[in-house]
Amino acid sequence: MSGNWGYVAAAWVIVFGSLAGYAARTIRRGRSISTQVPPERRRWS
Amino acid sequence: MRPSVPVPPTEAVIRLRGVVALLGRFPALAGIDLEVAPRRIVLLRGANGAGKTTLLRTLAGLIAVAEGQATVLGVDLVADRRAVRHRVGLLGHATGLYDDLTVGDNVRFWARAAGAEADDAEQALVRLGLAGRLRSVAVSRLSAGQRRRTSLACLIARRPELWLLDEPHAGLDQDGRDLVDTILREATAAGATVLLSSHELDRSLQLADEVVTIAGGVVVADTGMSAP
Amino acid sequence: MTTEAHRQDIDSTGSNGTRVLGIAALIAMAALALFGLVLSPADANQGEVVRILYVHVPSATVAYIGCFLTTIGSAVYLWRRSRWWELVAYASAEIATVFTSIVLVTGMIWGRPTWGVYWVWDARLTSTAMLLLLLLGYLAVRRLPADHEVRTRRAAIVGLLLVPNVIIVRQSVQWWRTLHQKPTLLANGVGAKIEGLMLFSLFVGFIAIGLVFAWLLIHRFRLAWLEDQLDEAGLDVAIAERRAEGAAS
Amino acid sequence: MLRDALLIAGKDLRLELRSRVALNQVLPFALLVLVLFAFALDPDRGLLARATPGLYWVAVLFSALLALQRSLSVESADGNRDALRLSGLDPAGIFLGKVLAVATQLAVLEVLLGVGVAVLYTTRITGWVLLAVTCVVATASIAAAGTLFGVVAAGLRVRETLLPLLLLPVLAPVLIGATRAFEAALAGSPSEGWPWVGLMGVFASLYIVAGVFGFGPLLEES
Repeated sequence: MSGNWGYVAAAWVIVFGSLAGYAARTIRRGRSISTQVPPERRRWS
Repeated sequence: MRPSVPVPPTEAVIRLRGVVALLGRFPALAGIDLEVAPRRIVLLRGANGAGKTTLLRTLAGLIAVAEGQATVLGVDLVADRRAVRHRVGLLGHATGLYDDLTVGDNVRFWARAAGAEADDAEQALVRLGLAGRLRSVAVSRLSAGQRRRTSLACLIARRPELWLLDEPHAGLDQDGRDLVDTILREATAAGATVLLSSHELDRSLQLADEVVTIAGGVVVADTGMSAP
Repeated sequence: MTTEAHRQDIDSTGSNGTRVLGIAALIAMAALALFGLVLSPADANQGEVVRILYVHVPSATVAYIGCFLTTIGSAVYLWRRSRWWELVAYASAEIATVFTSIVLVTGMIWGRPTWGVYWVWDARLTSTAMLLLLLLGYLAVRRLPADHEVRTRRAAIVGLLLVPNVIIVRQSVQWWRTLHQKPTLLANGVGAKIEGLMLFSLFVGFIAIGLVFAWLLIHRFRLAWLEDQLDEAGLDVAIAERRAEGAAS
Repeated sequence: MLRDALLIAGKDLRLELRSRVALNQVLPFALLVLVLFAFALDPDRGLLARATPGLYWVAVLFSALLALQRSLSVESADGNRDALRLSGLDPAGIFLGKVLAVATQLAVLEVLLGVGVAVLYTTRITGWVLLAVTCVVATASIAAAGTLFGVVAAGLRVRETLLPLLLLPVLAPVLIGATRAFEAALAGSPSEGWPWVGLMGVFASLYIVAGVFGFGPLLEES
């Protein structure tokens, strides 16, 4: 069964890739939208 | 028409302070101040888009008051706008009728929904001249004027304490418009209060006790706040 | 993946807290890769494919947590009119959708070498697929091209029923499959004996995926909150403009 | 609440009697689906006979979508939603009334579709009690969940596509349960069918409760 590294690699790449992609997208949207919001309405910055 | 006056005569029926109401993100009402004494007929004037329709719908408790204070028939609209709904009668652009039901079915259904008795529906049909052949005609086959009469019949059967009418004369013939005026005078005589908007200026100026002009979602002129 | 959060930039959804959280998540993910792919041994029955489970199982757990948060958030929103909870519900539904997709895809990849097929009509697989559809339904309603109020109210009703639906769907699928065939497929799968380093790798997986989930949730929530604020901020201007229109006439 | 429910149900059924939309369009559609299944699955090889319970409920489900769209489109037309909110009717009563009307129409459809299946697929019908009870709970489930999600989708430009997306995954347990219960009844072993009836009973109760409490907020927005 040692020839199954391909499946393992595929699964891990998909997990790390999709999480990274989603995180990057969230951050990018957060940046672009927070420039439009007046500073006094941004609570945590 | 039976009397319907639980509001003490000195108390204003409508009292609005800085009322803002939104259509989506658009502030159709941008701070309305308005006070209306009982038993009065008030004409709302204003250009298209001034906020007349939104004001009427807000008073009926259909649109939320986003800012400001509003009391209608003693009900605080900010706290509970549902409580006022069954006591007002709103005649809008849309008829609120079921196309596939007959005139009689529609009037009976809306009368019973409002808690009125079968008698009220019958009287309303007679009053609007719908008791004859038209009673068993489906609404989809009516003319615009006949639909208007059917909506008015539904309204009368409810016996509202506050009438909110958006262009009640539109689409009616001479007789129909006279009938509307007569019905409204009778309603105020019985203790109800009326707000209407109309393009029939001559006719409604004669009918109205006071004229309120709105523009840009605020009141710009009011011919009389004093009680009659 | 979280490196962008380190920058001292006030124009973002990041804060000191999330930066620490983000670094911790990155370290945990690196540790997960180390333990899951290098240090832990291959399984006696499954061979190397067991390594998929170190990311698969924790993803399933956080996906379920996301669903619960959606239902709880929707309930509190309907009950107390809390916009904060409505945004929690929305944010966690989107993240739960991401993790449910991950669960399905990694599960299928795991199934191919283990069972010989990508898909079997197993209770777990089928109900997870239905869960994804239910989540997509919620998101479709929440993103309707309609009024803010319309979207949030209607989505909250769908969100409120999310967990009850999942439970009923699971129950029905379970009965359906057990009446037809014995659920033997998973016997040598997840529930089987795991020991030592393998168990520890799975544990690291829970920590790492859990941290990523928390980090994503905070950022997604703030994003949704900013969108809300943007609407509000526009309103003051709109009211002023509308009043000016009245004064001009 | 009950008075309001009966008023609404009476109005909806009267509407159907006058317009005959369900009779003239939904029922022929359901029968058409039965015929299409026969084209797709060769009747001579026994496939059709074995799949009959499932095909029956798929046909019911698709027809129910049409009936629901109709039931909700009459309320969103021309200010009727506003009129309902102004009427003073209890939202819970409105919900129950609409469910009752849809369920009644579906029940009639199920009987006629059952006759269609018996004739077209030459099914021998046994286990009457289980069949009837299954129909009742499954119909209540479909009508309750359908009305609730129908209102979620109502009044929007995307409603025709949104309702199936929301409703069909939710109704999956009902499809499974009703199909298995029918299989058990037709196979002459009704004891296997009753747990499914119980599950659908739970489903129907959940959605009736959710509708009674959730219908108010749904009517309220805007």
